[in-house]
Amino acid sequence: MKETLQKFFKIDRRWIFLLLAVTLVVPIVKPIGLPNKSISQATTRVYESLEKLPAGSFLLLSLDYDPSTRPELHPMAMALVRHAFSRNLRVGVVTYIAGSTGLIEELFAKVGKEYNKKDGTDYVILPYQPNILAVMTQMSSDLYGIYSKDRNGTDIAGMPVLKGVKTYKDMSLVVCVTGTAILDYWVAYVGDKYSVPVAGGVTAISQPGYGPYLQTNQLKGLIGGMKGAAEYESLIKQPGKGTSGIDALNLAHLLVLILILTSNIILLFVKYF
Amino acid sequence: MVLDTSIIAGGWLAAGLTIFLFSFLYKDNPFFKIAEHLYLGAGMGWLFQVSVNSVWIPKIWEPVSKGELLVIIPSVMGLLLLTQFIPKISWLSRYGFTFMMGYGSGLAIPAGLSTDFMSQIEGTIRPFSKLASMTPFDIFSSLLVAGGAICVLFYFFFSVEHKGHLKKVSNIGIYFLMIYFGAAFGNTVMARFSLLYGRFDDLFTFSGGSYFYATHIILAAMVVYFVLHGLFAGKKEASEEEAA
Amino acid sequence: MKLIKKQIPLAIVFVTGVLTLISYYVPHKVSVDYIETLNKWENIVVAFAFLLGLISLFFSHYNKIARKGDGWGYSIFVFIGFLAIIIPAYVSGGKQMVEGVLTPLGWSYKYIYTALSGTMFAVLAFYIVSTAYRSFRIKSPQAFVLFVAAFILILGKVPLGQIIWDSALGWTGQSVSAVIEWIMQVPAVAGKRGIMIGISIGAIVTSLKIIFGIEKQYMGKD
Amino acid sequence: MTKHKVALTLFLTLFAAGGLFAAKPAPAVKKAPAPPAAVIGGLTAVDMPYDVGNAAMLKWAVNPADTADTFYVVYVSSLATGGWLEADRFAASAKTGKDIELPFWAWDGSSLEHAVKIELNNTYGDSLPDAAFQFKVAAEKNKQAIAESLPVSVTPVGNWFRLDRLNNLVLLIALIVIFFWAVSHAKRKGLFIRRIAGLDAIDEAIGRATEMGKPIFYVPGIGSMSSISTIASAFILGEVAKKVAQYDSQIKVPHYDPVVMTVCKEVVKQSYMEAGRPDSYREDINHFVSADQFSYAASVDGMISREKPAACFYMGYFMAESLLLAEVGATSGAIQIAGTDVEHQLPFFFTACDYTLIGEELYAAGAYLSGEPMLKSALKVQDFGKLFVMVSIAIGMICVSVGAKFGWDSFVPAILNLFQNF
Repeated sequence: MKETLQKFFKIDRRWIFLLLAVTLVVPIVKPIGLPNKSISQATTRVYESLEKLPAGSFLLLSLDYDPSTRPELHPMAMALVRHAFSRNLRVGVVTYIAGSTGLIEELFAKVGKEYNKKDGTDYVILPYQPNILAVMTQMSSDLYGIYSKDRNGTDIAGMPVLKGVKTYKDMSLVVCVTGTAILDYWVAYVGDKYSVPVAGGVTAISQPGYGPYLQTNQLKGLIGGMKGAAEYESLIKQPGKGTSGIDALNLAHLLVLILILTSNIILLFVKYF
Repeated sequence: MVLDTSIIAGGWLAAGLTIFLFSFLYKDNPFFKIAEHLYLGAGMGWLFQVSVNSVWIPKIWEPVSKGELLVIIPSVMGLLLLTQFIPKISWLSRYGFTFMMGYGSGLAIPAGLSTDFMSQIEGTIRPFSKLASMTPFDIFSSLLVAGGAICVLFYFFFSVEHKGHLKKVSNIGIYFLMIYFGAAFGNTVMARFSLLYGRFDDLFTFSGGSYFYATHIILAAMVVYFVLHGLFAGKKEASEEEAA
Repeated sequence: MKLIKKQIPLAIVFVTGVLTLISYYVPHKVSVDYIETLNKWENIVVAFAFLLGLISLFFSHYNKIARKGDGWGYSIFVFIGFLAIIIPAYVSGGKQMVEGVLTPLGWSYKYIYTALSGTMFAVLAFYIVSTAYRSFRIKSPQAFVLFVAAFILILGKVPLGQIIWDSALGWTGQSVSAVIEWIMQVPAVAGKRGIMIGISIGAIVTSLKIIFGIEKQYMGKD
Repeated sequence: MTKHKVALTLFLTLFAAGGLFAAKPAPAVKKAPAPPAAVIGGLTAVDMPYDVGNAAMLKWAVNPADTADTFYVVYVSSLATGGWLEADRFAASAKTGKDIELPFWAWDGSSLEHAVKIELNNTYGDSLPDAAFQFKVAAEKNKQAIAESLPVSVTPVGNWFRLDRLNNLVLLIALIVIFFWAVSHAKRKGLFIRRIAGLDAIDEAIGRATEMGKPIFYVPGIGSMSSISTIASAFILGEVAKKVAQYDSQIKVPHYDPVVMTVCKEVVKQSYMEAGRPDSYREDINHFVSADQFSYAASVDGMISREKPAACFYMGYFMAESLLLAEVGATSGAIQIAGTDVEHQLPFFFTACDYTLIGEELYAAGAYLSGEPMLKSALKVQDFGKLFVMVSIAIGMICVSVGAKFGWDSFVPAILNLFQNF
C-alpha cells in the first residue's frame, strides 16, 4: 500500500502538465458559463475615481506591459480606455516598456474606432522613453521638455487633446497598468511628491504587495489580475477577455487545490500509517 | 471568413513558435532551442528599433542636425558606457555610470523616506484618529495591522539575539509574513493561469478553419517528432528523461 | 591618472547626487532648471545603456559561432530573430500600423514577438502546478498558515470556488470575497509593510553609500 | 550630534532667508474704484511660501453673515490700474485657513479666515509678467456683487526651502549621522549581528556536494550591481566560493548582467586565493548566459537538469524565474538554499527550497559571513530605522487614540503631520 502511494507521489510531472492543459483547454472550447460576481473594493475605487471626473478631464495612462503579461493586463487597459472614452475624458498614454508599444497601438486602433475617437483630438500616444525617473520628474514642471512629438513624429504642441495640459497639475488622474515595479515609481516619485492622484492596474502577483499603499490612500485604487479585469468589465458593463478568462480559470484553480491537498494527505498517510 | 495570406502565415508562425516553446515541458529539444534563441534576438531587436525610433532619432539626431549641440554631452556619456568592453579604457565608462547613479540615488532617498517610511507610519496610526466611529472589529483590525507590522519589523531586527519573550515576538512576525506569502502564492496561481489561458486562447484561434488548422497540424507534427526521436534515440535516454 | 580614473567620477556622483537630493527640498526656479536639464540628459544616457546588453549578447553568440562551440547552430537564430524585427522596422519606418493596416513591423510584433514573449511566461503556469503537487509541503505550522491563506485566495478568486465556499461554509454568514478582502487589507498589509520598510531603508542607505563614494562596485575594478 | 545641529541650523538659516524674501512687505496700494455696497476688510496678500515663485496667498476674515449661496470671486491684474481677470471662484464656506494642506510647523491656519492660493500660471501662462500683481476679492450672491475689497499687491518670488518637508529632511539627517557613526564604529570595534539560522544550511550543502562529487550552482539573479540584494549576493558568493575551494568542489555561476559578472569574477578569484587554491581557479566559473530574463532562466534550467548539481543557491534579485529555477532544482534532487528581497517571489522559494533567507535576512547573511564593516554598518542603520518605526507606531498609536478619545482637535492632526509627506 505504502509503496503504491509513494509511487503515485513520484509521478512524472509531465502527467500533471497534461492535466493542467486539459483543464484549461476544455473551458476555452466549451465555456462553463459561471460569470464573476463579487467586486472588490479596490477595483470599485478605481472605477469611482474615473467616474467622478468631469467630461474633458485629462487622464494619463501609463501602459507598461509587454506581451508576456498581456492576458492579464490588456483586458484591464482596454476596460479603462473604454470607460474613459465613454465618459469623454481626454486620454494621454505614456510607456516605459519598449515591448508595450505594439499593444498600445492595437488597443487604440480597436477601442478608438468603437467610440469614434480621434488620435490627436481625443487621445495622444506618446513615444517610449527609456528613463522612467527622468520623465516622471520632468513632467512635474513641463512635459513638453521631454515629449515634443507623439509616437508617429507629429508635433504635440497645439494638439486639441493636450490643450492646457503641461504638468501634473493639469491632469486629473494617473492610472498605471503594469506588471513591473513602475507603479511603485508613480506612487513614490509622482503621487506622493507632487500630490497627484495615482491608481493602478497590476498583475495578480504583485497585487497583495500594494496593500499598504491602498490602506494609506497613496493609491486611489487598484485593479488586480484577471479577476480585477473581469470586475472592471462588469462595472462598465462591457464583458470582454477578462470575463471570459475568469470563466476558463475555474477548473484550473480547483485542480491546484486538489493537487496540494492530495500530495499532503499522501504524505501524512505515508508518515503515520 | 477568408483571411489575408499574411495573417494566415502569421497565425502559422505564431502557433508554431508557441508550440515549440511549450514543447520544453515534454523535454528539451531543438525546436525549443530555436524558438528560445529567436526570442532572444527578437527581444533585443524590438528594444533596438524602439530606442532608435523613439529616442535616438528624435532626441539626439534631430536636435544635433538642427544645431542644438548640448545633447552631445549626454550622448557622449552614454557612448562611454560602452567602453566597458575594452578593458584598457573601461574606466571611461565610469563617467556615464556615476552620472546615472548620482541622479538615481539623489531622487531615491527623499522619495523612499516619504513613501515607504513616513507614509507607512502615518497610515498605520491614522485609523485610530477615527476611534469614535469605529466598530470593535475595525479597532481589532487596525490593532492587528499595527501589532503585526511591529512584530514583522522585529523579526528583521538583527541587533539583539532573539531569545525568550523576544523570540515569541519575532515568531508572531513570521506568521504575518506567512499570511502575506500565502496571499501572494494564491494570487500568483491566478496570474500564471491567466497567462497560459491567453496563449491557449490564441492557439485556439489559430486552430480554426480560417487558419487551415495551424495548431492541430503543428501539434501533430511535434508529437510525430517526439515519437520518432524516442524510437531512434534508444531506450536509455528515454528512461533518463522519465526520472526528471 | 588616478584623478581622472577615479576621483573625477566619484566627484560626479557626489555632486549630481547631492544636488539632486537637495532639489527635493528647494522649490526655487534654479533647482527646477537644474533638475530639468538633468532629466533630459539622463534620459539620453540611459538610451545607450541597453547597448551593453545587446553587445554582450551578440558578442557571446558570435563567439560561439566563430568557435563552432556546442550548439553553435542555434546562435544563428539569435541574429535571425534580431533581423526579423530590424528589417521590417526599417521598411516600415518604425510605424506599426498605417490607417488600421498592420505594417511589416506590426506583423513581426504580433506574430513573432508576442507569441514568443507571451509563451515564455505562460510556461510558468505548468511549473506552479507541479510545484503545488511535488514541493508544496505543509512541513511546519508556518507552512500551514501559508497554505491556509493561499487556499482561501485560490478558492475565492473564481466563481466556482465561491459557490463551493457558500455551500460548505455559507452558515458562517461570511462570503469568501469578504474574507479575502480582510486578509488582503489586514494581515497581509502588516506583513508587507514590515518587509517593505526594512528594504526601503536598505535602499536609502545604499543610495547614501553611492553618493558618498563608499559603495563603488558598480564602477568595476581598476 | 554636532554635525546634525550644524546642518539643521544651516537649513533653518537658509529658510529664514527665504522667508525674508517671501515676506517682503506688500504695501496695499489703495485705489478708488466705485465700490459696491459693502467693503470686505482685512484683505492681505503675500507671496505663497515654499514654492517656485508663481503663486500668491490671499487672506481675509470669514464673514459670519455669509450664507450658503454666497460666493467669493478673486480678481487678479498685472497692471497698475484695471486689467482685472477672474482667478478663482468658490463658495463662502470653502477655503479657510484649515483647508491649506501644510503641516503645523509651516502653516498656522485658522478656520476664521479665508486663505486662498492663487496660481498665476493658470491666468497668465508660463512666463509671468515681471511685475507686482494686484488682487481684489468680491463677494457675490446670485451673480450680484454685494461686497468688494480694496486691491492689494504682491510680487511672488521663488523660495529656497520647502519648510513643509522639514520632517523628511530631519529624518534624512538623522539617518546620515547614524550611518557615519555606524561606519566609524564598525571599523574600530565591529558591530554585533545575530547569527542567522539559515547559514548552517550553506555549509551542509557544500559538504554534500563534495561527497557526491557534483557541482554547485550559484545563481546570483537578474539584478544589477546597484541593487543591494546583488551586492549581498556577491559577498555570500565569496564565502561559498572559499569553502568550495577548500573542499576542492566545483562551482558554477551563470550570469545575467555583465557588470555583475565582472565583479563576481574578482570575488571568486579572491576567494580561491584566500583558500590557497589559486591553481583550481578557472575563468569559466563565472559565465555569461543571457541578458534576457526567460532565456536566462531556460538556459540555467537546462544546465541544472543536465548536470544534476548537488546544491543550488539562489541569492539575489529574482523575478518570475524564481519558480522555474526552484522547481527544476527540486526535481533534480539538489539541496536548495534561496535568498531574495523580492517579496512576491518568496512564497515559491519558501515552498520549494530547503531553506530561504527572507528579505533583509539576505543582507544580514552577507554582512555576517563577510564581516565587512560597510555591510554591517548599513544593517545597523536599517535596524535603527526599524526601531524608529516600531517606536513611532507604538507611541503614535497611543497618542492618537488618546487624542481621539478626548477630542483634542489640534493634537491628533499634529501627530499625523509629523509623518505625512507634503
